[in-house]
Amino acid sequence: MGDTVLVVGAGPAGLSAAANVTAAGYKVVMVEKEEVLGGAPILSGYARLVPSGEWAKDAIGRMVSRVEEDANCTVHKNAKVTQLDGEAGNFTATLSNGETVKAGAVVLATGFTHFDSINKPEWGFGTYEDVLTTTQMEQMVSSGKIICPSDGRVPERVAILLCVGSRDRQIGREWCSKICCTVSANLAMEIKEISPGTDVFIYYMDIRTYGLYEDKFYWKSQEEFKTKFVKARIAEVTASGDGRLLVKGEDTLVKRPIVIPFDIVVHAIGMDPNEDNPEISRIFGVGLEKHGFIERAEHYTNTCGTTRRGIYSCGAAYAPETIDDSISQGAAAGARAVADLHALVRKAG
Amino acid sequence: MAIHEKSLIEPERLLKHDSLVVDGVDVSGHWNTMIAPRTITDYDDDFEAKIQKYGGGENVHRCWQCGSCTNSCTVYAQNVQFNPRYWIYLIRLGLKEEIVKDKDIIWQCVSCNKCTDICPKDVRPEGVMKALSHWMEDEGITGKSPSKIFDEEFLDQIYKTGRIEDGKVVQNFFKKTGQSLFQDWLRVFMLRMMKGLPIMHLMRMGWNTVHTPRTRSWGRTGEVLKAYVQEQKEARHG
Amino acid sequence: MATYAEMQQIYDDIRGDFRYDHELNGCLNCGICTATCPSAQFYDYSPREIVQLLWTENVEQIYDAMQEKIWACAQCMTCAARCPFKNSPGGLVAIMREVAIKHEMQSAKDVLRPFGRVMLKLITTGNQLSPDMIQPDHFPDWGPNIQKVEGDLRLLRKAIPVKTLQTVDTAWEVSLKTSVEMYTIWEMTGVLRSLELMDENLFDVIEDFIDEKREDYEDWLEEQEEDEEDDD
Amino acid sequence: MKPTDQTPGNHNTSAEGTGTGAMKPGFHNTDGQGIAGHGSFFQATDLSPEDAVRATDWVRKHVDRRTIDLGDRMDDVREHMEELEKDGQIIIHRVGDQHEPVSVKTLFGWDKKIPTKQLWHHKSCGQCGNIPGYPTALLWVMNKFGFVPGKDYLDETDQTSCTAWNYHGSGIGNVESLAAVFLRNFHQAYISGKQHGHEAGHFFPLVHCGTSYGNYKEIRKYLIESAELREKVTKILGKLGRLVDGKLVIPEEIVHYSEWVHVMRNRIASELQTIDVSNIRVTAHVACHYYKMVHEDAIYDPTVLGGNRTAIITSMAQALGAQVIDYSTWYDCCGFGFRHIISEREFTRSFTMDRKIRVAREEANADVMLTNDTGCVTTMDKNQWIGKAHDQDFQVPIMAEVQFAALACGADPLKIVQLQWHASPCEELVEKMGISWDEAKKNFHEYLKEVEAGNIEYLYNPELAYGSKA
Repeated sequence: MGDTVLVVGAGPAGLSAAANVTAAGYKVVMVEKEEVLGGAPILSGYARLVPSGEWAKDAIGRMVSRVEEDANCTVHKNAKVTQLDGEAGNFTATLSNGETVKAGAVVLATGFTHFDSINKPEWGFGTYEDVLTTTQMEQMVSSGKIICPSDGRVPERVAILLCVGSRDRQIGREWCSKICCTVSANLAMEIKEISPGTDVFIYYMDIRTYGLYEDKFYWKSQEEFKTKFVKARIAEVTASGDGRLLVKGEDTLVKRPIVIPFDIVVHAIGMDPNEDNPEISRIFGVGLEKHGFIERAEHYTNTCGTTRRGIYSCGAAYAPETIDDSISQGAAAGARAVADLHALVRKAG
Repeated sequence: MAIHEKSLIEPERLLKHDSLVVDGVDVSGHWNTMIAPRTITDYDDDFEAKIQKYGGGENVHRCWQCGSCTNSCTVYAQNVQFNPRYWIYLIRLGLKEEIVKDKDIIWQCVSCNKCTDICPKDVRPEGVMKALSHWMEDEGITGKSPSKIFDEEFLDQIYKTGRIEDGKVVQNFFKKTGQSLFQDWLRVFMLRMMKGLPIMHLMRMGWNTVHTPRTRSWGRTGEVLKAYVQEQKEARHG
Repeated sequence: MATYAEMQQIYDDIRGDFRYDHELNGCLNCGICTATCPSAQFYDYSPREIVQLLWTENVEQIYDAMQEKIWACAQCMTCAARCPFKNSPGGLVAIMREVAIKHEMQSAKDVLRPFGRVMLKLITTGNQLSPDMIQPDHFPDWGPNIQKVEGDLRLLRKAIPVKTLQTVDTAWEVSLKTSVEMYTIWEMTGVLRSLELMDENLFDVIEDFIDEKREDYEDWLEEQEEDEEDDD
Repeated sequence: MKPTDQTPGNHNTSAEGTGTGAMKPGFHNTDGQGIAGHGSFFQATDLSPEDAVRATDWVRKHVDRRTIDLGDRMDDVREHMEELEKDGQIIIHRVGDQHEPVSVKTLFGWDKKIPTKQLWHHKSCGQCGNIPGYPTALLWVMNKFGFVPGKDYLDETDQTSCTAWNYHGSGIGNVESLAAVFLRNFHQAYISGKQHGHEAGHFFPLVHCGTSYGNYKEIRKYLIESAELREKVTKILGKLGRLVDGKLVIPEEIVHYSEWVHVMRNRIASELQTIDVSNIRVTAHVACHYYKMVHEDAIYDPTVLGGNRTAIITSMAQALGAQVIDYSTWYDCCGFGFRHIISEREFTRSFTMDRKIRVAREEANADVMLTNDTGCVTTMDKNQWIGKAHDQDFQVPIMAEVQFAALACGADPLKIVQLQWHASPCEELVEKMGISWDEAKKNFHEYLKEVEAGNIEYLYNPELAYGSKA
């Protein structure tokens, strides 16, 4: 139908797209594969968001209720698109729950998958209980207590390792995940806030807290929360005889190997292409770029475009992206879709 | 069998018994030589705070290792071993052993303050160099530097009399640092000074050097001042 | 001290190896290689620095590193397994060592000297080690308990229940034909030529040995033919 | 965490929950916010071991954890070999049904075929010269399975060392020489069956040495990548008469003896084991050149160490029922260093004492360190005595996992396992396993008299060693 946009994925980008489409007076059918809306910030239990500092539950929760309360938005949870027929202006989507949706345009807000640290086994995840990922550490922050999962003791020292699943050709991740530096600096502050006796060390190659994240996160974390930034990319994490973890690296400023004891090691995991992207590519007939993210159309005049007419994308489906920018891009994709519908109306008129 | 790459090992890391028999086997010299690893195995978490308690070291935690201080440094231009950025990093992680290796050059800072002027994060590296020097003196890692001796002589006189006598300061400083008073440059300096000064002034200087007058109604002020300074120092360093 | 042109030539030879682009993709100076490097634990040696020198084409310091540092590498290849850029610092060192030999650098000669016995054994027999090389008086640092049963080496080797191992001057028995085939490989791949550059005396000894073995083999072949004729 | 009491990662090895999208009971948080443990409530207080597993377990919803798309940069050399063969450039020596292969997974989840029968023993110069118990233990285990020498395996004199020790040590040698030696040896393996009345390709090479294994894999990659190298080496092999139909023969898989031990581990434990080793604390040291060179080809098994570390050695020790203990320098090299063990011995002994032997003793209190390469055994075995000179007397027995396996299966510690060549205190381990060292030694002295008299017992008919005369 010419007055409906199909939005796939109900994370920050998809929720933003949907709200903007209905605000322009059109209808949205939203399809979400999980049973709750909100995407990664909700599903993975993020703590406070960068840069607003609001709890994910509250911030993304507002976006969810805005869409859920919207009469012009129909939501299918626990559902996937299994087939897409037709062309721009006249798509028909078949859903896994048996429903059929007619839409004039499609927005793919299908997001990303967290890097699975198990692919970097020498960093100890899956081998040692006190090796965690940033998402798990966020969950711990949400729970209000910082303790070692192995035995419940309060950690004296926490190491955050940057570039886990990013900038690593060994495991086919050649991109920068963009958000981990800032998220880690933020996490270090949250840890210190809850557990003042815990010292946090961040191991880095270079710090990419771009734009306004610089002083608000990097400087603040260092100057007010005493986070130590150590110039070393860690090679291996093992456990010592007394049950503490040992991180092995080279301090490239001192130019010596280091083997330093820690109580908790946190992997600042990067953003992988959505693990369903091969399937998404097949069903929607859109191309993927070489890393496996959704391929962008020519950007300057076809913003938010994909390789197929009438299908738009936004947010982390394209590449690692921040929540704020995903929301902006979602709005842009919604606008692009609405423009298509509008053109149809004019054509019909 | 000599170690081919011996120059790559600091001599103090070579463990060797020149003459040794173990289980009846002669393993003297290189047959028993072992090398101690150069790996860093821990940080001293409290060290940064310790340096921060010395005047000038307060902002050391702000450093992000951009290198502006080293690049702008007057001493670095003469000696590339003089690297404030590096020492600041070592302070932050508490790598004392590495710092101590440079004990003989750290005090060479000339306090030109170009580093402090250029630092984008207001670390005040010049102050950090001072703080570091003082810590090393306190720990006995380095002997008292000439400037420290000078300071002490200066302060001592203040405590005693509430004022300083330049002649006496110079005299005692030379004595304490084991230098002869009869140095050519000093003689020339004195002669020229005497030529230019009114006779009464000179006489008073001479008189004062011998009699060291006190500031009027100085009383116990010196003792109180000394106790206060000591108190402050203890409060800072515990 | 080499001239700049010579140092440039050394760099060009390293750069020209067909493995070079395979082993060096770039470098972010992260230090993972050095972190895992056994030599870096004991020597002022850092694979990261070697890679940086090559990556920045610092021909003078590359030459410098070839005087000593490259020989510190233990060739365990942990660096290659770990590097996030998929470089192989250890592989680059291997190329640099080959080039050091090609340019007859003193460091290569110094390193080779204690390896002479291994080289002799390897090139003449196709084995690199033999039981008679491991005698207690050569290795006091391995202790008095270097083996737990005293006795004549020949006899103890005979007591190994595998025929090919009952040898003393090679690790296992290598057939004459096999050894002679090896000599052809050494010649055709320039290995003997490298050895000549490094240690002329050792080369002479080896060449005599090779000639002798080849004659033995010719004789043996003739015998075989005669035997066959006799059979006919 | 009590790492000294448990195998690293063994909390991952429970049977359920490893399959496709599997979720264990309790995976979902009851408040409906959690997906596969992704809940916003971190279950962190007083975690029981089971809960601790769950806390890190959400990642296991991924189906095939390491089947990651590595793009063009990590492609499977075997696919390119197929292309070259189709193109008529090479002949692949295949692992066929007759080799009764077992399929295993490698680092990225690829399949590798490990032949279990009809094996051509490609010996190691270091092992044979220095640790002969290595090959004898392996042949003995094969005999125990009823392998027929000359049909199920072959040990012959027509082979040389891979020469890579020398190359890595001195720099003398080059890719061409290494490639020519590799192809010459493996051509011999390919045709070796003929002399004993079998087809070409009957015997598949089984590489005993870790460095040979790593080197051959690396050289194979270069050969497949570089037409120029193939051309040069073809000339050499042509001159040696070592081509088949004018083509190079390259094996489909390069197989290390410890991979054979890995795939046979359960059969060894169930069919051959006679000694209970559950009281033995084992530490594993895997040879660098086994799993760090061409690392995509090393075996990883989800049931061993959670698939997080290479499976070999540990898998064998676990199958036998020994306790495998983790230690912090597991990933470290032994300190062999190729040239170092000969001419830079100060480094070798310092490294092996500081980073291996001391750690195995102090952290793991190990009864034995098992490894899978010549260099590692030699380094750690021979270089620990001198530790006494600097108050480092740690006494950790060192041997290959196949030697340990043979002991557990009742092999004579001296006649078969040849522990008399080891310098480390293997006597203590043998006694702890319930075998009398003194009696074994007495018997061995008796046997030496027999040997002197010419009555030698062989593991196979010695005539088989001489396939081609000379």
